[in-house]
Amino acid sequence: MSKRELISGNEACALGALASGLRFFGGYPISPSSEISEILSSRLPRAGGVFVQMEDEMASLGSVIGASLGGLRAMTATSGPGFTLMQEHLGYASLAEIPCLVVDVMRVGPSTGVPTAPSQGDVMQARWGSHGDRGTVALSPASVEEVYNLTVHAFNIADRLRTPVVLMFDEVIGHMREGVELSPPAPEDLWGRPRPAGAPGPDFRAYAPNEQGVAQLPAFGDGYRFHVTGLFHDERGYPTTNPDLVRQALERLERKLDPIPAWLPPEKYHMTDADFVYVAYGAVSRVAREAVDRLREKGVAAGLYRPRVLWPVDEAALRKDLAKARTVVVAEMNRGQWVQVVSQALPPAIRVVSYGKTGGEPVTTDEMYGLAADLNLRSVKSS
Amino acid sequence: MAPRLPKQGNVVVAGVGGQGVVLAGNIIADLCLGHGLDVKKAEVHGMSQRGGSVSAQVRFGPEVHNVVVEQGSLQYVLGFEWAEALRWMPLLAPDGIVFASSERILPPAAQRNRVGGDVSYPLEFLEHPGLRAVDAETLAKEAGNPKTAGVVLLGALSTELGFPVESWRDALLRWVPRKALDANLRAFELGRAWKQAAPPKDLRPQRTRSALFRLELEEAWCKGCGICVDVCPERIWRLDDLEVARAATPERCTGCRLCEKLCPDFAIDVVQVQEIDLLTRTGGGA
Amino acid sequence: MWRKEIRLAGSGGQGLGLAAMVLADAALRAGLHATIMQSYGPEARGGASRADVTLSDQPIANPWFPAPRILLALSQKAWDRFSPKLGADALAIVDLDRVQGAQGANVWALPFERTARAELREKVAANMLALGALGVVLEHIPQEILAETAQSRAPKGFGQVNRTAVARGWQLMGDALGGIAHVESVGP
Amino acid sequence: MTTAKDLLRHEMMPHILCPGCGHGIVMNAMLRVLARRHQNLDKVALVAGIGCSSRIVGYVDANTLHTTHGRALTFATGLKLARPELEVIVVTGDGDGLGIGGNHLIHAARRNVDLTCILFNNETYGMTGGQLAPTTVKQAFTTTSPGGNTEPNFDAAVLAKAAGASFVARGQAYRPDVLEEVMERALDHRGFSFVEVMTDCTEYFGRKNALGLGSDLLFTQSRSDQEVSRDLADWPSLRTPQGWQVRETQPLGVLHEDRRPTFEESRGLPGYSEREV
Amino acid sequence: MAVEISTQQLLLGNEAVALGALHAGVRVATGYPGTPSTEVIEYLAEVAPKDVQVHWATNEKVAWDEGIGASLAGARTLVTMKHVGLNVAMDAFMTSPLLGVNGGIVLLCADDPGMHSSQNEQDTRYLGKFAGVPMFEPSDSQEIYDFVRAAFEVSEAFDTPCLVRTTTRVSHSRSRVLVQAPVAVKERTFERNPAKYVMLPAYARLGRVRLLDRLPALERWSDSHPFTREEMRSTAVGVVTSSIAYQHVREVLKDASVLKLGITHPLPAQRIRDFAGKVDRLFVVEETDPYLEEAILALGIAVEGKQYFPRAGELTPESVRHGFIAAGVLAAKEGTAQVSLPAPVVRPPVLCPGCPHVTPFLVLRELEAYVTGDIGCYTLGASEPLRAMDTCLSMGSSIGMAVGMWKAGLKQHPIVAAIGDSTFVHAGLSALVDAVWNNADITVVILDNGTTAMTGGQPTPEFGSNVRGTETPRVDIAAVCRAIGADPVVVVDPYDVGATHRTLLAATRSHGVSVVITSRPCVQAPKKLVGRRYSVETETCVGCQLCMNTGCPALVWDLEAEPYENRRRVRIDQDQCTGCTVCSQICPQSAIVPSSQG
Repeated sequence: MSKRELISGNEACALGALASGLRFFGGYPISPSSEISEILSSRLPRAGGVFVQMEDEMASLGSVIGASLGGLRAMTATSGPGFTLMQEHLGYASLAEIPCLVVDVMRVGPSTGVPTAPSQGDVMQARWGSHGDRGTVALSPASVEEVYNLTVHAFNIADRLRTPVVLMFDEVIGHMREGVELSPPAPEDLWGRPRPAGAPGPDFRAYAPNEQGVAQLPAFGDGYRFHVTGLFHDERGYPTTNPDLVRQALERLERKLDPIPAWLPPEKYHMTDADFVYVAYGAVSRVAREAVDRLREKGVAAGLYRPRVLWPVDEAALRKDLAKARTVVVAEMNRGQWVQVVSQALPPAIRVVSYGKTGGEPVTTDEMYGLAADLNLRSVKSS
Repeated sequence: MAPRLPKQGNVVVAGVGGQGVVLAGNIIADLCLGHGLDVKKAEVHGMSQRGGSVSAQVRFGPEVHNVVVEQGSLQYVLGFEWAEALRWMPLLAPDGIVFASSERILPPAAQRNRVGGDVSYPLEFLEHPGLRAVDAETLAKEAGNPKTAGVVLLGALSTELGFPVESWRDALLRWVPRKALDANLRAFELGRAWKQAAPPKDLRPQRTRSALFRLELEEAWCKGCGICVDVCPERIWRLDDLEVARAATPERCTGCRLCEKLCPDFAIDVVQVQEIDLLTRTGGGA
Repeated sequence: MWRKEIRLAGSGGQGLGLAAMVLADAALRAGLHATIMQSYGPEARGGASRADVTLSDQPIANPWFPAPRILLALSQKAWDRFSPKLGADALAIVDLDRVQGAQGANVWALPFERTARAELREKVAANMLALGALGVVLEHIPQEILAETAQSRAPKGFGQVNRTAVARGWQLMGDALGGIAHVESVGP
Repeated sequence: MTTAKDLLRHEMMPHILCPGCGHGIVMNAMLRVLARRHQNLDKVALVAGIGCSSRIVGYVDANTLHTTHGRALTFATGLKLARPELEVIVVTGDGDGLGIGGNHLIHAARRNVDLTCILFNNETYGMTGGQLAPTTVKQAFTTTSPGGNTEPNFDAAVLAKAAGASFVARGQAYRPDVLEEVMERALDHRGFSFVEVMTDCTEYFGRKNALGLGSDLLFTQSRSDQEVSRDLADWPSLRTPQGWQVRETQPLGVLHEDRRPTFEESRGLPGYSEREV
Repeated sequence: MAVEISTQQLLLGNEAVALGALHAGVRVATGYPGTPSTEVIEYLAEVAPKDVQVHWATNEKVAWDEGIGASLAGARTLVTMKHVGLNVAMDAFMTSPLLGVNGGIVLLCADDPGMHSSQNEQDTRYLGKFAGVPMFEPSDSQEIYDFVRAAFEVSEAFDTPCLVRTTTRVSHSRSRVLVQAPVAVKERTFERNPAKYVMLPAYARLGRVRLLDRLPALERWSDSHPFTREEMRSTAVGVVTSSIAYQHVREVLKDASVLKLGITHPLPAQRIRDFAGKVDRLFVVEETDPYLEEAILALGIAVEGKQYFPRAGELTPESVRHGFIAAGVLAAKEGTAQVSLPAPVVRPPVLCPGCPHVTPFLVLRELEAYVTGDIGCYTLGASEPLRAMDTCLSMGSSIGMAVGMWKAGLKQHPIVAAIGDSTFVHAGLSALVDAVWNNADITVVILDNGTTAMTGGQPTPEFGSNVRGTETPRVDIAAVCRAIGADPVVVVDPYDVGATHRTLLAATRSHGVSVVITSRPCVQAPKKLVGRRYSVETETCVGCQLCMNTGCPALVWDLEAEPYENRRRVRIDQDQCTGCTVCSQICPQSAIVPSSQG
């Protein structure tokens, strides 16, 4: 085997951020994500960046937004209770189109829950946690190596589309150490932020969208004195209550996220002829893949559909990919959250079954395998 | 009868390091020399001065050979501290005289029985015919300088050691530091007019009550942090090889409860078992 | 396929974290796959701390397991905490002096700490001795790789001590098994 | 008569705090004070946030409320105003009370609700593994200040006094009797009483700064009050001409006490007088 | 200007040494402080004119080396040390008789029978004989003065160093001295003479022969020398004696004949034979070892001695009398009525109130460290209640012993060597190099109080002044330790209990040789220091006695106050307290506060 090192998910996340040119981290201690801030507290200053421990999670995301407005690639890392406190500022970053990365290492909730046990219970909160209709981006890695790679992609997406991106993985991925060989991104693979079109001056429009629908905001202090607010605003960034402008801005902010699913297509494993499909993401997809192998040995046409982008969802692509399946089992470490996306997207003909495991213990291969064996599967409704 | 001019004899000045014993010895030696007598003086220096017993032996006469005084031939003892005066009594001649200051300096070694709380220090001892208790401390304060207690005792000695008063004063003039001269002279006079001090208070007041304590440990709660081991004034607690606290010498417990209060795990209880009567050593239940 | 779920348990400060890293790293060097799940937070304090190591010749999907196939217990608290969950066919290695009341067919009590203190003058090297004993039972990691990894990952000044400790632990277990008898692999 | 041990939930013991943790000593002192004041803790409520110090309320046989991180004072204010006859004690740590909970601390002090807030200051976030805290002294090493802390730290007592707390005191784990006396007076005080207790974290902060284990920390904690350090500073030193720099000193005991109308009094809320002291 | 000493004044034995040397024209005097020899150099520094070089050396070997150097360069030289100090200088002392001298050189070595202030009571007379040098044994201040003057003459006459051996009783007693006019010494300077002064084996063999040839001449000189005095009285009993023993014999056996030996090497063999012939029964009375007895037996003369007189401790008039009673020479004394007397109070010396050595020992006790101690005030750290020292052998051996313990594999607790600053400079430096060279896992605590406190506070190299108080360059101990390679080297304030605790803890946990220097001036010497005094708030004190574990003599039980729960409360004796604040930091009740009137 080549030169592999024993690295944990949290460590890979910090290294991925550094490799992506992270220059600011504002965070607050919370299990099980503390290792990310601890590693960055020593490595980030050495890379010429700034590490600060803020007084709480709201302050942390606030400082990240401020740093990003200053032109730096900025991130924070937290877990359930902290992620809840960050919702208001996530909404702010979406509306004000300020790129940043929020890492959520999910633990058993709600409330204090079990701080050291894994879960995938924050998926719907990522989508609907902040008030109002707003598009959201959430990525889900399933291995230590993928945590590293998706961290790089997350920054790219955030910068190109000027949007907050949430990278979500559970405590097991965060704390497990695997033998991995991380390959740092080449400079050309790091996407920059869209540069402002016009020169500074009275008729400069900070929030004039480019053809991808993204506002080309400069950084504060680059000579473009401009206004940023959480109020709906016109192209110059000044507050507006005009319903048409509000509607247009809302749709633009939603539409600009459309290309994301295509940038990070889902992993389709043995899907070509599969009629029995597991849909799973994060740690659960690992045991699902093992179950598919064992089912294939038994001659069952099983397959695994692993989304890497939880939000936004390309429903058409989802429908096309799962068209041939007769039974779709959505396995998650929560009481069934992403399964609602799948059942809403698929025609009633396809039976969608939700397998939600809670309690803080990860799903095991035997459980997944046992599910398939019980062929008269429970229908989705009765769960 | 007026004391005769002494022809030969010996004096021991005794006290605790730092009380001016060597200086007093020099004054007496100087006195004898002044009267044409041969004098030899033995002193103690070095480690013993660090709060330990100190003595100066002065032997005078027409021709003096030995420096140390033989048992049973010691004529005068000048004790700057009560216990130190008593230390030299075994060497006393049958008609020997001891001038002992009633001041007591309690050595740390005398305060070790912390459960009983009694002090290993000799009772006042007045039966011996030659023992003269002098309240030098008070007289020195009267003279205006507490440091002159030694000269008070010299004054008292001068009533027995029959050198003329003027020669005592000349010796004082030569040896006492300039700035404290008049206080010392006053002290000398007060010393000459010494009266038998009131029997000193018994240093070991009868403490009637004391208590015995039992140390209980909630073994399952002890995490072996070792705080009780380090904080106990009597060093009673020890950690066994499974890192659990054990009371090695529970009988030495004085009940101060520091271990109980500083145990982070509520594992220790100090239970008063018995209130014993020190005098009769009998005990009533707690 | 070969897969072994191992739990290294003891009290804080016995160097179990390091032992897990050495074991997993040695497995990687021997061409196997390895994962580690280290306990932390309140459980790691107050006595029982543990590191779960999974070794396999295939990629490992789930690094977590409810109960280990092999339990290495270096303290009484750890044994009391984790031995009840052992399966019937599980195997346990414990420190003879630090753990009392560990009986059973496939339970080996070896004097790791006593040997470490007496022969290597370093009580803390007991963890490497235990690793050597574990190596015998695993049969998939050559002793040289385990010893070499133990030396390379040792803190300053402990390199040689670790290497000798692994060899000595290997020998202790070998003697206990009556020469290197073949240990039939436990479980699927 | 009731002892501290009687007030424990024995079925929950031993508690999860690390061996030699100062918090255990402070809890010990607190329960001894409560044991002297009450037969049982029916009329006592312990409200705590998140962190090592906040976990101790779970082991006390009283009305105990383990709230969210930094927010204990908000819950306690509601509980106190609803049931004024209860003796409400808020247990918080330096991270929980001055970090995420700082805002609520200054408002509770300003309102002068009749609460007693005991802040366990061990200069670090212990529960999550020894990170930097608002009270960590300069140059101290923590897992998020590997190069040594550069940020200035709060003086919690001064902060609480400035925010309007009508009773401010500081105790030390190493001096349990002084601590008990200070807690007793805090509980007797009508209005917001704030007690900062210097305690220590053996597992993380103690280890990272080579301060040693349980008892070593206690002795190093025996920082004396001002007089002793002023004496030490102006003593002749042998080698260092500038003498020994005065060690940072924390005055101990009751630092501030004045009588201001409590929030309940100013609102004329009923039931205030039932609270027997 | 020489001080005219009137016959009226009593001279301390050591002062007589200084005066004898001064009047013999001494130009260089050195030594190392050591009871009972210390006062010689101090008195000489006071009375000798400025052109006489008087200063301490860092240890006895260096002192003797300086002495020989000065002598070869033509100066009459005096070197002083105590008995165990001569052990340190033996290497140089044994070979120096082979070089011979130029200016006369006299070694004053003071033994300490009874160990008033020493770790053994070895009999240095054997070393005089062993080195083959003339040895004088004065018995009082007058003889000291005369013998020292004579020793310089003998040294130049016979081209050999001379040894004057005293004991505590002689050095530390005062008696009258008749002085003679100082002698005018002819100027000498250094003449190169490698054959005589370079001890290559070839030359050394010649030196050896010179030494052996010198002995018969010396014996003839000794036999005829007036310092040996024969006092014939009743011939029933004859006593050969020397030093202080002579004084005891004169008091106990008033009418016995006495042969008082002033020179005990080479022994006046003929005079002894003649004396033995004149008496019926011959005794030897001497302290500690049977040096004279063996020599006399070797001359084939029947003699009785140590079967009657004790070998251990000092001779006293009582032990000499008992000896002669046992030997049947004296009738048993009639029993004097023994009045029942109270047992004497145990009053061992203790560290002074405010002594900076207390806190480090408190901490070492907490760490349960194995502490190898050294010679100095801090040796008292071994006694109650500190009990924080496991071994103490000789000057500077603490570090070497610590390395030895580490090599033997001692592992349970940290190994710590405790050594004073003066002792460190005396013999600790080379030991520290050895420790670093062996990369031993030990900690060396240097208790730096800026003085040689135990012997009365003589200045030390790092204090920056010499015996006459003139400014000298300062030695920075911390820099020296770092240069030697110890790591870490930390200086800490022993009055700060917390800091001392932390520093010692970190040091004992680091690998390799670490050095912790506790730096506070001695409160007694060279000058008395007193800060603001502290006192106990009686009503706050709960009598836990934790403060009394410091062993501070100022902390005493308050015998008047009402006990707290049957435990004595504590009081601070305001006369003794020096305000070091250590007890106040330790008190868990904050009951010890600055005295109001402070």
